[in-house]
Amino acid sequence: MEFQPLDRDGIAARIARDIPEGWFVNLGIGIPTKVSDFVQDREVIFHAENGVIGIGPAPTEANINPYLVNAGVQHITLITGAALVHHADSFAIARGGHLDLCVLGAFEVAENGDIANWARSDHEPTKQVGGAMDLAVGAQRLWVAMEHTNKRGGGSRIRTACSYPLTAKGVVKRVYTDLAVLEVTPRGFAVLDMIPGMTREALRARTEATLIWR
Amino acid sequence: MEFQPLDRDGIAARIARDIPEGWFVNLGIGIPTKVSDFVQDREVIFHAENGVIGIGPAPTEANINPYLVNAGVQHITLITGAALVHHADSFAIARGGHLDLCVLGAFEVAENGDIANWARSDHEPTKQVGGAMDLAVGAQRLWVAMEHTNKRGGGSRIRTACSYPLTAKGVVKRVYTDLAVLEVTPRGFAVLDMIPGMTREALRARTEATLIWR
Amino acid sequence: MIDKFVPSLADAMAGIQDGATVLAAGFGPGTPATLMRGLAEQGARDLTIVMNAGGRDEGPIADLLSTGLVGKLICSFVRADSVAGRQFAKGQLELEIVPQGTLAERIRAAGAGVRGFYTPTAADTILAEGRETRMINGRLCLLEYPIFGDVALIDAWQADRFGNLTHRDSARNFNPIMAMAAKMTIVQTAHVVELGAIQPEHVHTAGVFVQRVLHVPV
Amino acid sequence: MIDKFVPSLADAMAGIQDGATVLAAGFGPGTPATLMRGLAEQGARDLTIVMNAGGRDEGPIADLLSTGLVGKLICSFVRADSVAGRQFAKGQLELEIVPQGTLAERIRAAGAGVRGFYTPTAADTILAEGRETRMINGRLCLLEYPIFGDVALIDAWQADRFGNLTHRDSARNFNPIMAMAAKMTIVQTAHVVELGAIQPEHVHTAGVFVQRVLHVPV
Repeated sequence: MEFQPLDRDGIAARIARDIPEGWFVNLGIGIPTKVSDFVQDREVIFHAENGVIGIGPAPTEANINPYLVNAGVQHITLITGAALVHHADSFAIARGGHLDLCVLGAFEVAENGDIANWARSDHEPTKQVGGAMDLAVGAQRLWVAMEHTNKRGGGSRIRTACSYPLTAKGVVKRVYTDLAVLEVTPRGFAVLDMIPGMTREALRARTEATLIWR
Repeated sequence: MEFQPLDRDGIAARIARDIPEGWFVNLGIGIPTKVSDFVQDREVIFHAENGVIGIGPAPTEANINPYLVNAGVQHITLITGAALVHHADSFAIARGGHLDLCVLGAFEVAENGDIANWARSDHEPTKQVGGAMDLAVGAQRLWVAMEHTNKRGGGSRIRTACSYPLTAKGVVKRVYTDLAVLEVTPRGFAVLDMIPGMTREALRARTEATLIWR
Repeated sequence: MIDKFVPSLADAMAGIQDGATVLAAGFGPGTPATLMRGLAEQGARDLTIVMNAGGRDEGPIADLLSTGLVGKLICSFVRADSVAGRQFAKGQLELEIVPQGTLAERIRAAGAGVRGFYTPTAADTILAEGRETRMINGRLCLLEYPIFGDVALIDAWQADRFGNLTHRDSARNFNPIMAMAAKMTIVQTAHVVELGAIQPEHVHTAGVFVQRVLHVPV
Repeated sequence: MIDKFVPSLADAMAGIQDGATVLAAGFGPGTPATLMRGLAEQGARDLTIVMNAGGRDEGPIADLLSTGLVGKLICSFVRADSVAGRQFAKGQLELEIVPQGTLAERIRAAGAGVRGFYTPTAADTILAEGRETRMINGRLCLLEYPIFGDVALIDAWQADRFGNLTHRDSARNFNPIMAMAAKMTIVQTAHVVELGAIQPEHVHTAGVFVQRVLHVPV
């Protein structure tokens, strides 16, 4: 049987299915940002590091408010019931354990829950840390959204150990890829779901880390 | 020549003379609270630990707002241009060095600037610390308002060293008593002012610490 | 639909366990008096209460202490002549006295994910005896740890169904920071408002910190 | 009469010394662009700038860096392909990269009198190499110190003559905390309002933190 990897919207939609109403959620840049497009039937409250609690749908061109952006400095709207705070209070939300969920992109995730998402070398000349380390450590649960394998070379990004500099150790709970949904457990990645047509063998072939089925 | 010690209003008025327009000031309970009554010709902004920046005159009975109190839980009014913050932000003002002045009462002040104002024994069964330690350490300058001698026994409260548990070490800049105004210097208390009729000898007789005249 | 309102005081207080640490806000106004009465009625024992002051002979904290449900009080100020002072003198109540600014900062630290901090406040006093200090830029500082609540009891002027709150005038005091610092933040609000009635830039305590809201009209 | 308004950009920037640490707020909106231009014109050299990010090829921080007046940048994020990235690569600019939440907390700590604090953020990353860590309740934490500014450059929507400010929507970001953390806080405000026009409970940055205000109409 053939399988068709999820596109970026597909990954975002798959994540959205698992977010219950009422959660406070921070979405990282990239695939995670798209998650909010797929939960509009439920009240899920999206937080941005720059002090927004309650991000609404993207504005139309005519409705852009230049004073209102998300953590990617994209224009946004607010939902009814939103709140605005300053940067330290906003990171108090992230670092103080008040987010039910953070979804980040990553270069690699390891089976012990380590995440690497900010640099491809210890000696990278400039460092694009942003708020990822705060979010990874602070949220109640961290899910990662990414492609299962590297576009070039096809190497697995689901690792026994990360090869890139870490963002945080032991914090990832789940990984949503274009091929599967994996949960970090003490015995390896437990496969919670696979895309239609995917087989255990095919997934194992594309995964460097230990996979288990429960 | 006879001298007439200042009453509590007199001490408060003497302190008020030395506060320039534009200062942010916290007034402790007791004599200090009265200081604000004597600066109404200048814009001096009074802060209370419970989050009030810009305390106005006491309300008339008819104008009491039950939601608005000072750090002594007395009803207050706000000046035009006041701001309200929460308790941590209010103490950020006190502890972060944003108050030009704090005026506290004390049991004793020592010539090295130590202040004792919260307990009369190391082993006092209950402890009435409140916000004094935060204010004493955090304000740009600490002035003390108190009687020069103990009511009972007449012992001096201006000491070479404090005998009571300290509120903070080395923080007092000036002491305003019913007899004199003293400045803490490396060589002892410098006498800046005395009440009419007071003599150096009479003040020395009522002062346990070193006094100097410059 | 998110709706944090609960119908009764008993519902508001449901599930508080023996041994819980309860943050109780207020500084005169802003005291969640109804919830503190509810805590006494709920009956959880061996509580640790964190509050600015120990009160007098009557009032919310004195009444709660009088039930005998409280084993420890963390606060900045206790009068000898008060329920708290007398319980302490009789060995019925453990006291931890914390300077008021340090108390506020420790509570805020719990809410903000700060695991410890250094402050000059009280560093050279008997409150620092036997504790860890450190010189930082020539200033003696005391190491302080966050105060986490299992429960926070909060007073508000307005609340919407997301749990966004306003606090009136100086009734704000400890309410926003205690709301941040507890696993279960329970609010009594004078007014219930529609979602959107509190402008986003005027929210004092965001709903992200609030679990339950009880309407207690004034 | 207290009046913190200054008549010109030159007056706003007067007295900034060589070697000063300057906190510059903003996260997209909320960037004090006029004051940052004024800083370049004022000409103080060997500046340390503290700002969320290093910018791109154009814009307030890129333009300021291009003057060569900045020796060090403390921020959470620098692109290799930017003025900041290229200056760093050429050894013309020192960089200190701080996780964004830690950056905000270190600035707030400076304003609040916190002399150091422990955070789990970055504790087990290469940013912690060679630095002091500590286990607290089983969690590895990194010791962080406050970031004090000699000067803060702040953007506001409204200001009154006491220096009370509001910030519009997400233009709030770093503005209130940077205003707290500097000896000299300089504000550019879109609107000047009468004292009392900002209700006490709606002030976002209190005048106690503000020294100078310049009206820069939008």
